[in-house]
Amino acid sequence: MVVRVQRDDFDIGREMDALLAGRRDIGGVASFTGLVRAFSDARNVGALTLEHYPGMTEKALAAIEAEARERFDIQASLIVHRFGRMEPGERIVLVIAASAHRGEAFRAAEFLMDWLKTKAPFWKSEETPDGPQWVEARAADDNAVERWS
Amino acid sequence: MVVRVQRDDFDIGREMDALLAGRRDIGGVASFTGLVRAFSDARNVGALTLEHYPGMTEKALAAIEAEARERFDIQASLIVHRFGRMEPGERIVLVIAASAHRGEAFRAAEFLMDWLKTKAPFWKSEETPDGPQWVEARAADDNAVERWS
Amino acid sequence: MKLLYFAWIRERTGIHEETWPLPDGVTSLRDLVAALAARGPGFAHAFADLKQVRAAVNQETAKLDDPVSEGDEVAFFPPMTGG
Amino acid sequence: MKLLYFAWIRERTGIHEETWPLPDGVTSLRDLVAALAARGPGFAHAFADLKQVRAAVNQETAKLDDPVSEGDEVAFFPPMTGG
Repeated sequence: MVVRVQRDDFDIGREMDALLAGRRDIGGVASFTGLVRAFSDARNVGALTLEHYPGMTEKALAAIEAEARERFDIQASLIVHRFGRMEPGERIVLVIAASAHRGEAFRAAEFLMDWLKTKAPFWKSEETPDGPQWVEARAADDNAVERWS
Repeated sequence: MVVRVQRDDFDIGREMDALLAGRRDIGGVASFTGLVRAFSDARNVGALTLEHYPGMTEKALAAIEAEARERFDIQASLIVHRFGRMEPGERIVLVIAASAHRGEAFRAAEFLMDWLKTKAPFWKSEETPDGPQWVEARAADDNAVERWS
Repeated sequence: MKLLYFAWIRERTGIHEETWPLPDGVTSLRDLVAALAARGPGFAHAFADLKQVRAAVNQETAKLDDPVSEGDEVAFFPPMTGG
Repeated sequence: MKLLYFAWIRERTGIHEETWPLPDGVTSLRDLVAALAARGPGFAHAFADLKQVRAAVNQETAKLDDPVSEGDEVAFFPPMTGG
């Protein structure tokens, strides 16, 4: 179980090899890599800056990973999330879920991503032709309103 | 769009970089890597040998990929499938699906795997304590394919 | 107490991190938000629409009626947009 | 015609690949299977349970009632187990 918050880029092959080193019980590994897109909600994006809450971020990622391990039959998992400024095409986030069975690996990886979107203290600011714009949480993804009110 | 059948191992990071080189429109990349497990249906597996049908295999993989691109909003995809003898922990197969949106990427990667299991001419033989055993097609895999039809 | 502000809440308050004495009578996050909003126009703007504000107490997500006390680390931020 | 056998069908026939003249009267895969099964015990064993046998004609998956003709490449194999 690995969670990491870092400014630097990551290498998915190296992360996967390190996570699975010596394992012989893994049948399938699902991964998801999130990238900076040059277009977002129909506006041009020159770059993205990710701000986060050091200390809380690591705890939140560990809690999300623990939840995934509770819900899915996975033998290994990883979350690496970058912060700082990134240009279109750059990698932002990597999740990996490994299981004896492929369905569980896929389900767990998608769960990790869904929860990351609304439960990890990151905020994205996009550089647009009209200046920097904070990315708004999507109503569909955000049930935090209930918690808060 | 890449399909490849090869004896040699692959590097997922390098495959992903090559597939996405210069792209700025990709928001998410889902991947699945299948590995040799040391246990299969409760029997020990020393190694796996994958036999295939050269010529037909490449066509079948290309058809599976074309089907995925028809069904899902993906901008890039890859299938690399190995043949020959592999030991537990070794990589067998890699699929990658890249999309502007993460749900499509996950769905397409899972579809590629489901179809590979039953529509690509590969046959697995396991080395077990009782000698070599051909792996039987699973009813679960047939069901997985039916989901998509 | 230690107060932290992130994203556009940080921009509106003009502060990322500060130490602030817990005001008299403040026992909940709701009280604290009211006290902060009274500090000036930037703070009032930051807390103008509470539907857009989230908080954490000691690095755990918290609700408006959750208690706060001296010594807590309280953070305010917009809905998260990671991943 | 060119005939190919894979996995345990290859093991039972003892042949991976061969050239074989299309027998008189053989027009479908079903006819071809019957003609092959009559070639000897290994072939009979290979084609004993047709539920376990799949085929391709010219590298495309085919059904038992599909036609075959001289010049075709026909392959027999068990259900696929890739991935």
